[in-house]
Amino acid sequence: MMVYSENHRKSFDETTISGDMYQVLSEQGELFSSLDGKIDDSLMLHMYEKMLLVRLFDRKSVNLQRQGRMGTYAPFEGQEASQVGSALALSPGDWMFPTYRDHAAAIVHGQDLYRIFLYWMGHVEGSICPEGKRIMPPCVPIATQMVHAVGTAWASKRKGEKTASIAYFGDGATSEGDFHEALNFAGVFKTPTIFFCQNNGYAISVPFEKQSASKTIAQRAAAYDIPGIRVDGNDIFAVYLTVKEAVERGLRGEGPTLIEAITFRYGAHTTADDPKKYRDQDAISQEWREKRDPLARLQKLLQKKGIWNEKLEEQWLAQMNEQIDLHLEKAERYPKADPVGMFEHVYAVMPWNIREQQEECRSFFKKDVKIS
Amino acid sequence: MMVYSENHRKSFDETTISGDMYQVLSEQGELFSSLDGKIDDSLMLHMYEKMLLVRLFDRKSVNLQRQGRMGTYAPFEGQEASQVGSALALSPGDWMFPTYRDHAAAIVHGQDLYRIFLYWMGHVEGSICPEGKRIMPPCVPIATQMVHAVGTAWASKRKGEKTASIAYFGDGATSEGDFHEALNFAGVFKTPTIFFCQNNGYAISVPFEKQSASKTIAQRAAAYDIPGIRVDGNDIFAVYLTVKEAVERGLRGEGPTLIEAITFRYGAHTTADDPKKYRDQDAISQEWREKRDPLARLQKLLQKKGIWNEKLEEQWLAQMNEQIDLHLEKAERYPKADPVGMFEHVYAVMPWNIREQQEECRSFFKKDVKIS
Amino acid sequence: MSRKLTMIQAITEAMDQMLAQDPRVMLLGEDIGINGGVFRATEGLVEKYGPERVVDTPLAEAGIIGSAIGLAMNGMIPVVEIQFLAFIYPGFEQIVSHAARMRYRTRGQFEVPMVIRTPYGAGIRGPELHSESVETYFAHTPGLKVVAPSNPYDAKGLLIAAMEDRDPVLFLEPTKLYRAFKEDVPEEIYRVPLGKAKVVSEGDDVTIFAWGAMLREAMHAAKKIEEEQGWKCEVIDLRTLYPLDRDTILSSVKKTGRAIIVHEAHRTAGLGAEIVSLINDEALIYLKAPVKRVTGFDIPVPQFSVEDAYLPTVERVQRGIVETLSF
Amino acid sequence: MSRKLTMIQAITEAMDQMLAQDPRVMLLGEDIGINGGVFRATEGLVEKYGPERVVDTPLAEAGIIGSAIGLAMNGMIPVVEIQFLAFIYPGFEQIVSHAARMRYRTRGQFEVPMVIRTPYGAGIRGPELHSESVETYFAHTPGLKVVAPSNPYDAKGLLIAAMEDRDPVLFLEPTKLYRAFKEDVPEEIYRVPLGKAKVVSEGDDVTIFAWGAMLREAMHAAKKIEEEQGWKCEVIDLRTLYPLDRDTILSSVKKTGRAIIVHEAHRTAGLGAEIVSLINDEALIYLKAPVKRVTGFDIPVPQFSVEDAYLPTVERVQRGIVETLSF
Ligand SMILES: Cc1ncc(C[n+]2csc(CCOP(=O)(O)OP(=O)(O)O)c2C)c(N)n1
Ligand SMILES: Cc1ncc(C[n+]2csc(CCOP(=O)(O)OP(=O)(O)O)c2C)c(N)n1
Ligand SMILES: [Mg+2]
Ligand SMILES: [Mg+2]
Repeated sequence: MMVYSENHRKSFDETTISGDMYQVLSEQGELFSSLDGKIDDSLMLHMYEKMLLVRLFDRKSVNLQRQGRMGTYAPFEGQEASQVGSALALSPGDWMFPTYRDHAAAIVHGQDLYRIFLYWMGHVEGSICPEGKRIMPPCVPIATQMVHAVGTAWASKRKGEKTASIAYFGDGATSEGDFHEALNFAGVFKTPTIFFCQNNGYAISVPFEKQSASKTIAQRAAAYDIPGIRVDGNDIFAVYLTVKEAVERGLRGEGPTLIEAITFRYGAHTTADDPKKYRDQDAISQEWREKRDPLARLQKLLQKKGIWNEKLEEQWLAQMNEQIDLHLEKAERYPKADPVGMFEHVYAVMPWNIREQQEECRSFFKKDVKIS
Repeated sequence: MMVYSENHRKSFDETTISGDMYQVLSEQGELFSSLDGKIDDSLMLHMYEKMLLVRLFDRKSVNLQRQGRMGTYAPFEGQEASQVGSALALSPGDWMFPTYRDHAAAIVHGQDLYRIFLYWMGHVEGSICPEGKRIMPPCVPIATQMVHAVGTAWASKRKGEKTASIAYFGDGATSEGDFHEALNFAGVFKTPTIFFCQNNGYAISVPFEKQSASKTIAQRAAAYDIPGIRVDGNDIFAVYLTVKEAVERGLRGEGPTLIEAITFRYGAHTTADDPKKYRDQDAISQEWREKRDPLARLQKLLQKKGIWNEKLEEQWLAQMNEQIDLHLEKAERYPKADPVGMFEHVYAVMPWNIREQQEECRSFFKKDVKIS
Repeated sequence: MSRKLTMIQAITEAMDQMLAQDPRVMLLGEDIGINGGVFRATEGLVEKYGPERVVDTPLAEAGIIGSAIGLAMNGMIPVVEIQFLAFIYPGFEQIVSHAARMRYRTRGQFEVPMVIRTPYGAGIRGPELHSESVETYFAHTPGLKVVAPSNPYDAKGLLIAAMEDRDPVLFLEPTKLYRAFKEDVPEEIYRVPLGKAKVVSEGDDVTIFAWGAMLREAMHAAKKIEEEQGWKCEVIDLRTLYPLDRDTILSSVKKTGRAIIVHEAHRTAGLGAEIVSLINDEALIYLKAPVKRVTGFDIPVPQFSVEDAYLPTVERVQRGIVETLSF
Repeated sequence: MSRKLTMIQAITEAMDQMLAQDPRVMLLGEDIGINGGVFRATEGLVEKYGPERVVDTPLAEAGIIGSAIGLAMNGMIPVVEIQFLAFIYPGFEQIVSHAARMRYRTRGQFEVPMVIRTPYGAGIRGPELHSESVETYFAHTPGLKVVAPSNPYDAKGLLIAAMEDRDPVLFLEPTKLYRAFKEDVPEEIYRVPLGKAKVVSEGDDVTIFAWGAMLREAMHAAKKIEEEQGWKCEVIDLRTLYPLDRDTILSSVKKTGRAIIVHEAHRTAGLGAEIVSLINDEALIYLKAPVKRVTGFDIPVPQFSVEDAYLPTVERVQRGIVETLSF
């Protein structure tokens, strides 16, 4: 396992190094090292189930967009191990700061599927998470949520709560100033923050070689004297163990960790994007699917272990599709957005100008406001 | 010499390592390595003269502020080797981006002393540099000029000009997002930019330990796969040679260099600051003065070489004081600021609103506008 | 010779022709190379002019705008694309504290002739922060010029004028209009001067001021008002938002005595307030009714299911006209 | 009990008492610890409450404001000091795209109760970018509140109210007034409500609106006008710049029929324009003369040798009053 910062080498075990990233589960579904006491069979099955669910959800979403039932959508297929593995390593009370692409992580951490549909249907209520959860709305301005995750972790620490914060971001995000400021702040205040980068090789069309002269993202951790780890982002065990250890370190008061998970989005940046414009989409995407798919890899292991078979899969698929459809129904049956509601929650108490404008809007409401 | 990035180790010679920074001239005025073919006696004398001049200038400025003849001023005494050494390594056409504290660098690169007086006297004309020079106005918002120095260097490169750009900044500046973005851009576009950090240990009152968990600034270069060098910023030879090599690298098309020059400001952050509030000012400042003063160190060498003596120094002092006084006179005799002039140069061609406001102002001008 | 082009085609053509004509011109932005920009404004340009002149930058707006400032100071004419207006904020300091001030600070010794192009405005069902209309921030910043075309012809002519201008220009492209319609656009290089508004249709009863995507709502409302009530509206496209074309604004209001301003931006401290104030300053005695602001509301631009309710609609403009005329 | 305090002392006391009373309160900023802040607003506080609650941060405004957002969402009440208003720009995106929107975005599920304090305005012979007055940027940003006290009493009461407010508040402290005068300030904790302007002196002939450091110029001018011409000015201190106290604004103008707005900020698209517009909207028929804006000019705040000419002076305000009254 390649660790880019000295003081970290001790805490992570160096079970396996493949290439320059930490791997546990080989592409052929072999374990490089024993998982005894770390990941048991039921957790493995759970991991697989969750990856399956979110993959179905993702495909459904892309289809809904194509059918005009949803707005632009940012698919994550291919990145399931990174998102599911990292989210499973969290405790329920941990703060999660996802981007527009991290719905799998949000779902695993407890977000309702229909909320995510609502979000992409353009509903104002699409960013709410279940009561008591700390799943932030998908962050749109790149890298800006990283500093929030420093703040929430800092507050947890001050309150003496054993709660971590995780910020999701992409390879492109590492070029923004906020990336730098977040890592530096977290390093200085030793906040229990996990900076989880899914390096899928592209920021929309821009490959990482154009994003930076640096070869890896993990190596940036050294600039802040914090640990930086590179993991195979399609190996859910590697991701899970790495994040778990980072959370533990954080909660022991040892500060933040930067994790670079190497992965790939099979599809487009968003449904508005055409990846053929900037990469040999069919070939490269097929190569990742065939060689490194996060689900296939785990499936092989589960099959060898005798805890997975086609029938089980079919049962799951049926159940999951039903679950997704129920959520979709809920989202599509969701009350039409009431324009008058858009004036709420700008302030804790509505000031006069917004109140009057709400009335102004209400007076038009029945006649001409088109609601989608 | 400590170099923080692999690919750089070859190009800088590793003459001397003292502590963890590059040194050539010891604190006792001994050379760690021969300067033959690099720095001859006349250049050494020139270096000393320039350091002497700027020190006198700096002290004069502090006094002027105390006497109420100038506004707040940011002194640099103690940092002469860093500023003079780096500026001497430049060619006349190179672009310089100084901060509010880098007047020594600006003077060496050709800025007129009276302009700097004018600047701190609050004159609108205090930021102009001599015709044909590329000395930018003192940059006030921290770290923001670093990206400009990427841009100017990039333009030079595109035009095929052998011209470098140097950005001056402090240790505190390394926490800003612009630092990160500048280094990353320069790395990607391989611009001939020298990022010259004077690490004087403090950002106003905040010591570097609070600024970052990282131990050095030079190590940050690795995050961008560019060379990062740490030099003794009170050793003018080390600074000069390092910057010279960085310029050459840049002009060979090999991209930017990050240089961390370890130094210390003897005085206050600005004349409005009281360093006793945050550090044991007398003791620490005396220690630096006694042990590591950039002028004293070079003086010892020159004396040993027999090219310096008290008499020469006195001659210089007299000449320099005269020169400074002439410039001061020029600045103090400078026409009183004409308020009506402040409307010029907002745009290439004055728009109607500014023109009318200028008239409005003019109509008050004789009676009530107090000009300082 | 002219052909029918969409606004985005007109914009691409302006850049294409200026790249061809002036070696100092460079384009910088995220995904503007092989991808042609998220709205395809730079489609085909990297193939024609190479990656040195049509540059895919790292994802960092302060870096883009800041290095463009350096490029501009050293002889280039950078044209920056910011993917959406709200993503300009990381570069806000570079614009406000540097691009807008370098000439002033150096008494004209150094200047920053650059253009920052960015799509702005709502109406395309974009996600959060993809629909902002915060021109006020920039119109309150001396040293900048701010431009917002409402049609393909102006878009090309204004963009060329902006690229030739010696001051930094923020060029706001109404996203909703990129492909909304085609219009005759001359093949050759031409300029639409900055700082000049355009009387789009003449009338005596009331003046409607609008820009960008709102111009069409204004025109539409004016037409309906004429059909339904017989009132004749004078519609004025401001085109340049800073500096404002006060003469055109005032002479119309002095004629009609009534005015409406339509903008997508929030009402409070929106640019509409400045227009009201200019009228107050010089034409108060001509006013037969309060100047009416029909604007976006004082709330964040909401999620797209209700964005149509956020935006001024033809009906809202119409009601504004009726109120003003029956005051 | 009350004693005479300067504005800066009143501000320090507000923070001191809130730190003592509420463990959620934290101060964050550059040099606010042992150094007590560049203006000494936090003098003595780190000694009293420790470096965990009075935190010297790295030099990075997006980092400060962004992490304060996280702190606020997770139960703290961060009070951020930005060294000078112009240095808020690196954190502009955090304010505009996050602090101001978190409640909206989550339909009230998460909120950001934080205060950003910063000195603003000219008149202290500061270097470039130390004298800005760009309140418009923030008053055009729904989700934020903007406050600017003009005296020690209000400063303490408004700051306490801001710290207790559940929305993010930008708290603008007029640098020039920090130590300009002392005033009775009660010892105990008290609030001056946000959103309420104050009629500082009553009059029938013309209303003068001002805030921050300009209030004194307004008062001064009003006094001279009364002495010299016998006209009585009503002077109103807006105190909160967003949301504006429209009722107080309008009822005064309805009474006097004449109004002047005095602000340091640039005229074009300054907050004065919004006040003109509010008057236009609801009180046009009461107006006996155009509303007059006496403001900073549409140029960058210049170097300090001419800053007095940039700022509205008593004489400029006076002339404005005379013009308005003799219209
Ligand atoms: C500040 C900002 N600039 C630009 C954008 C437009 N944008 C949205 S996603 C994206 C690429 C992000 O790439 P990466 O960080 O690698 O994440 P990925 O999409 O690959 O998951 C860009 C440029 C934005 N949302 N915010
Ligand atoms: C963006 C910004 N934030 C804050 C300041 C206020 N300020 C001026 S100098 C300074 C400290 C700079 O420290 P450093 O970079 O180490 O440079 P030094 O003053 O030591 O030369 C600060 C915080 C500023 N000028 N710009
Ligand atoms: Mg990516
Ligand atoms: Mg320093």
